[in-house]
Amino acid sequence: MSIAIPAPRSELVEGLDTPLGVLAPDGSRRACRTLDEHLADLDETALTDLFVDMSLVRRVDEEAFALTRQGELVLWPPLRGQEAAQVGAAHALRETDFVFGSYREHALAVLRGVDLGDLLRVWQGHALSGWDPLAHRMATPQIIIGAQTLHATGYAMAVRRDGGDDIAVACFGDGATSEGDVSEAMVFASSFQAPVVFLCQNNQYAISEPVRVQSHAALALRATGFGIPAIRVDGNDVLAVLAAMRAAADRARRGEGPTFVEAVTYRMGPHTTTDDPGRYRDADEVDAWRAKDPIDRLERHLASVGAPIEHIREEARIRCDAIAKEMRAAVVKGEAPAPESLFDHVTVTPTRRIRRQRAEHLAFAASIQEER
Amino acid sequence: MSIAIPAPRSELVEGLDTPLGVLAPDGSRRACRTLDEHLADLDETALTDLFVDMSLVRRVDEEAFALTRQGELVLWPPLRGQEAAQVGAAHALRETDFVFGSYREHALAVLRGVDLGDLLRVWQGHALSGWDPLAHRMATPQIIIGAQTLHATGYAMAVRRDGGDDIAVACFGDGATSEGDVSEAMVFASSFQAPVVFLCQNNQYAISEPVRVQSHAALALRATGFGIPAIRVDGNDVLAVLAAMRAAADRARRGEGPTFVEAVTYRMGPHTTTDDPGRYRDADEVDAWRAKDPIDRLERHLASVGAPIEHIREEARIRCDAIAKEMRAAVVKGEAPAPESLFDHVTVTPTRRIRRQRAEHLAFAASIQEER
Amino acid sequence: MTVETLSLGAAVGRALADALEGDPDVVLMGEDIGRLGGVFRVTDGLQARFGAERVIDAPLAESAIVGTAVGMAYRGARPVVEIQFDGFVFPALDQIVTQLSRLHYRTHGRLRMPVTIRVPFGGGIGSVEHHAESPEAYFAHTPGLRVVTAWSPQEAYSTLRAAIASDDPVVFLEPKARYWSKGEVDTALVRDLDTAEVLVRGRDVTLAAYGAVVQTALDAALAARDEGIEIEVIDLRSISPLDVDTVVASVERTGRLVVAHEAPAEVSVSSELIASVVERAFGALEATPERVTGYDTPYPPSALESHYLPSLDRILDAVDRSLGRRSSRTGLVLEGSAR
Amino acid sequence: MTVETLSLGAAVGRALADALEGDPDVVLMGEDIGRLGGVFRVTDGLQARFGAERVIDAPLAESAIVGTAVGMAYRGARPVVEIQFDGFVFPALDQIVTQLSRLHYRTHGRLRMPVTIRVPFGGGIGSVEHHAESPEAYFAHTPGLRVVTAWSPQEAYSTLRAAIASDDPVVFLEPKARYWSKGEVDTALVRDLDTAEVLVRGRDVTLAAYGAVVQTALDAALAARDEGIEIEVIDLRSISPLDVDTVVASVERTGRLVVAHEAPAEVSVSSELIASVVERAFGALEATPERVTGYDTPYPPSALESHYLPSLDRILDAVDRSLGRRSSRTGLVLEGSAR
Ligand SMILES: Cc1ncc(C[n+]2csc(CCOP(=O)(O)OP(=O)(O)O)c2C)c(N)n1
Ligand SMILES: Cc1ncc(C[n+]2csc(CCOP(=O)(O)OP(=O)(O)O)c2C)c(N)n1
Ligand SMILES: [Mg+2]
Ligand SMILES: [Mg+2]
Repeated sequence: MSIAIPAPRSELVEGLDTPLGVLAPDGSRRACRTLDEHLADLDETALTDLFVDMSLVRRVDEEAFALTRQGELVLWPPLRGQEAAQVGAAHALRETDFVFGSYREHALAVLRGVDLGDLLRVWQGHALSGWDPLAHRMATPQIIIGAQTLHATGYAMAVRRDGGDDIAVACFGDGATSEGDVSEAMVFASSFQAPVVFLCQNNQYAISEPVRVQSHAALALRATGFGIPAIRVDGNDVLAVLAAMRAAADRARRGEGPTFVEAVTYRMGPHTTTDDPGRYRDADEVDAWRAKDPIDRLERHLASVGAPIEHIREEARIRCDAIAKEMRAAVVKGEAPAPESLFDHVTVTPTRRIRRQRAEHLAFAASIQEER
Repeated sequence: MSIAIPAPRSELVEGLDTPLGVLAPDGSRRACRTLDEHLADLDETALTDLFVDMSLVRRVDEEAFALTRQGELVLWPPLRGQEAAQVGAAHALRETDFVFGSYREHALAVLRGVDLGDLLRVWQGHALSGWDPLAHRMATPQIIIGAQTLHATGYAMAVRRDGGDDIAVACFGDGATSEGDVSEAMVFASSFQAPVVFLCQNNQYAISEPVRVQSHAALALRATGFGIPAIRVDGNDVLAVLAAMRAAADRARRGEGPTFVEAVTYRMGPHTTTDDPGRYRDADEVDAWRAKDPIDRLERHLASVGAPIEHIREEARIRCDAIAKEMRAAVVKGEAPAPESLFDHVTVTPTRRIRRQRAEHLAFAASIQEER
Repeated sequence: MTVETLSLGAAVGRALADALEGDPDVVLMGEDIGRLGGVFRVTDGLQARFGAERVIDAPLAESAIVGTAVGMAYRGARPVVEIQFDGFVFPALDQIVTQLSRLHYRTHGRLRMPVTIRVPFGGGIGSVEHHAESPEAYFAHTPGLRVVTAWSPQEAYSTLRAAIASDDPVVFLEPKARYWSKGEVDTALVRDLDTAEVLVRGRDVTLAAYGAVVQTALDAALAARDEGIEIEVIDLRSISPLDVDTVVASVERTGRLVVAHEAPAEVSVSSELIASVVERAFGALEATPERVTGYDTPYPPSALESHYLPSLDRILDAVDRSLGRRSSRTGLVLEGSAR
Repeated sequence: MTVETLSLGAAVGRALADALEGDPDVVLMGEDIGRLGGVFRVTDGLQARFGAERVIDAPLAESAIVGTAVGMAYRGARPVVEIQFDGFVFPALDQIVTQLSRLHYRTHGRLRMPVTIRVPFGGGIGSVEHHAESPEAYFAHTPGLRVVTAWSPQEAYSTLRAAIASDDPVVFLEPKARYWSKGEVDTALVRDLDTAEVLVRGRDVTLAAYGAVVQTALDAALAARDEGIEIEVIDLRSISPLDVDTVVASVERTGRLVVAHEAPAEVSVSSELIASVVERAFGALEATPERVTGYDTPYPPSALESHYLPSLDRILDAVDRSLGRRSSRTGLVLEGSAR
């Protein structure tokens, strides 16, 4: 004898059963009532831009990976496979919007104009952050999982108080959804109807843990329990991500509050350059996702609509080579910070205690130098 | 131009629009497909027991309130209005189930056989907890909002490992649903399909904050986003709570995992004896809820089915008077703890540091005593 | 200049009102601070006066209260958040330690975090578990945070104004046992966030305290005077950074140091103060420095709090030990230094 | 008796395996500890051997990891949970401070919380932010917790076994910089949780350290010997409670104390040790006690960590100061005590 407590229904979230998308892996374009209206303005130039940007950030990622192998960087969390999710998001935002990401949002950083030296400084071990978050309206890498979702929500609360129509975007992974902070961010965002978009890149893994460890239900469903509408899209379809993020940003700008966007994608590489994914996942799985590559599919689509694909590819290649060169140069140019900088910016005005430690350490370091 | 991101649908949770119930405020019994099958065994004796138990715990609450006004207790968080929610829950459980409550679960404590002196010791300021949690299978009062939901979940995870069919119950309020811990508890409960029931007594307020500060959506909906089925019942209808808790407990025992039960009720009194609810809510609202009193309605129902209501009332009165007397006696008997007990049980084997502090303090206290 | 007689709680409220009035970027957020005016009525009337957009009743989630304040600061706000009681600050510790305290350092000075966290702290009010604690050591150990206290209405007003005006994150600990005690408040009096103050001059022993214990220290000085002992009382005010200079200067005069606070002794502010004074003025110390603190146990049931807290008698006993007089703790009459 | 040569990381893994083998109530839980074997491979193979019910890959939520371990302990389990890195322990602080550490006290001894929290800690491995911290002061200030460390494979094995066997909650800090260093491990060697150990005898200066710094301290003793200075090296092992007796006994012989650790100095374990030694052996100290610690800044970018960490040179410099020899920090030749 039991009561039938109903299970969550799929009507709640668009794309719950099958993530919404408009580009098939073979590049063919299909219609999607929900997404299409946000893609009406996309001409060949716009599509080309998306292709070039995805190619560029892939090259940035590859080059950084290589630089790590060469010992130039201490660590790198690769984004390979997630180019569409991040490039689609970047293209949906205004310059004045503020992005709060994790440590894997390199594409967003590059597209928001972050200098490559500044991007890499952290991963060289030379700095705790590389760029000016206020100048680029993008927070620097966040390593504490989920912490940035509260910052994005607070920022959006402050936007509301200002009466602005900027929005905040919180980027986080599938694993992050388990952290209390992410749930609390949804509570506050919902309660204050804050103009924030929660962009969850579900790349199927939190280091070694498959997403089912975090949740049996689809992650997009999580948001609806907080009263936040959600949409689930194919994260390897740059147009789907772009459309969903535009829709979510529009809602936020109109004062309709937060939206949760789940971009279903896959982390093709290791978690970071020190990880060994062979220990926890099969080559088959990786191969299956390789067939859904976000860049290949846009390339096929461009070809299918008659765009000058050879030319576009060539243009992308030239820019990729240039950016790779720029990265290597930046890394070589990147200097280790001066020892005294260790004591800078602990507080806005240094305390006597820090001033004393600084003086003592510098005297000590100088004497050691002398001895040698 | 916008996409229609669908709002949460009411089909997701039974009782989302109107909480499920079987007893109207006027005591009339109505049918409810979902709940009725869990109430089939309820005869007049069982109904009488529920009535007497609710009357008893109300009297315990009243008496404790009075004892606080008389300066015998330092504080009391009254449960008035929530008798059905707690008594209904208590009657749905086995003795071997483990209850993890907040600070307001006095009814559950009394019905699980906690001695009245042990119940009151904490509120006299004599102890940090009054009873043996293992003996009564009920954790002692938890003041950190939401913390106990993780303990309940962990307990249930351990039950699964044992292969037992016990369950754990986590009791918490509407306000608690905002704490990260409660969300994390749902993540773990869902992920490990732990036999835990989340009983949320939505008494409309977290101190002064109405429930809409915590959530625009119904609280029961929260659980579904974690993949946990939820049911929303009239928390002033003891039969509805009993049925929902039985259903949830059955699911858990059968290995079907966690369930969330929202009991929609009202805190008739102040948050605690130091609170002044007049500052944040209207008398009208309180009056409206008084008309939905959980005890009155069961009394009317008993009368309507021809139970010897005068006799039952008299029996309840006698037991209530007895329990009130017992409480007063217990409070008078309750002794302040000995100073040396301050140093007991910091660790299982006292450290040298604590032994030294204890010896020094006792020497000091003795010398002060002497001087006076 | 306005001078008024206010309770300490009212002085806090007044500081908040004046800050809200003086700077549109100041925003208050906390549980029950709106209509209820806070559980201590400190924010009474502020929501009615400044609106629910600037005096925000937050959902019940401390990590989010601090975390969203961080986000607001990214956009130029100057949030002042309330944690309802000392014991409820721990869910916010991650946001305080890993985010708020180090975003200025992490961003190499590009971001500032002018966030004030108000925490009523300390015991002695006969309350239940988690309502009487002194968590300052957790904050003082955290680089990048300023941690300040106040013992009088004047200090509460002036120090809170300084905290809110500071571009660094500040944890402002309010001694709840003294919320109802009154004193004159001059709203023109300006305080900084890193100096201690000698409240009473004395040549025999230096007694350093902060928060509610300062009053007990003053009482001790008065009581000792009857016995011909001069205690120099220092209100540390700033817990981090500690104003070691002021304490060292005093110890160089008195040769003796007693430190008192309510928090447990182990790895505490008194540990640090003693270590720092020893490092800087080892030669000046004529006797073993003494601590009078909460014991290294959790905060006990309120029936025992008078035993737990640094009482007048325990402080006087420590002063006696420091002076080599009869100690009730050891029963011995000690000569010279207490070695 | 089995004696084997193991790396420190492998010794930890071996202790976990033996504990799982020996007691069915032992359960492991943590992020990525299953198939991956943990980010340091410390739990490699344990899930395959003991099953996913006893070696549990937890969702990514530290508060829940500790909080559900508390719940498991209510039902008689003996959970050993892993926090992946030092910097990620703060989301769990509330459950550690307000629940785990005080449930025994809160229930007046009726509940026991035999939970071990393993935390790889410390720097020097060239990693990014939050991966090189030393959060022990937060735990040591918390009554009811035991906090222990290890510096060698033997200590790691024996101390972890003792931690898991303890009926008190224990924070076990693993010096990640030494995970790969090897040594002999005698699995029969039993350790308690509250004694320090004198590793090297010496009559000139007492040098107390713990975790990875112990190796640096041993190196310092070796280097100093060439100059005719005898350093007595103490591995504190237990951070809370500190074994002050052992340190005091040593200082009574040497008259001098240097304390070294990686954590910032402010309100730290070295503050406490110095304060405690001063309280107990003021008369025995012939020179100002010295600290060699991380500076009071957040952990810097790894390019600067060699400046931040207590290096061999900094320790030797402190030893010199303590002995009144030339100090590179002050440039002075100090005579006698360093007053
Ligand atoms: C609070 C916290 N806990 C643990 C970690 C260690 N950690 C770093 S990344 C990671 C997995 C994150 O997974 P996900 O959120 O899916 O993001 P992804 O790496 O896949 O982009 C973990 C557990 C951390 N950085 N912070
Ligand atoms: C972590 C934490 N934050 C704040 C408080 C202060 N506080 C005590 S009860 C309460 C409201 C709780 O509301 P709810 O969960 O609805 O339970 P109710 O009191 O209505 O039963 C608050 C904010 C606390 N005890 N713990
Ligand atoms: Mg992921
Ligand atoms: Mg409530």
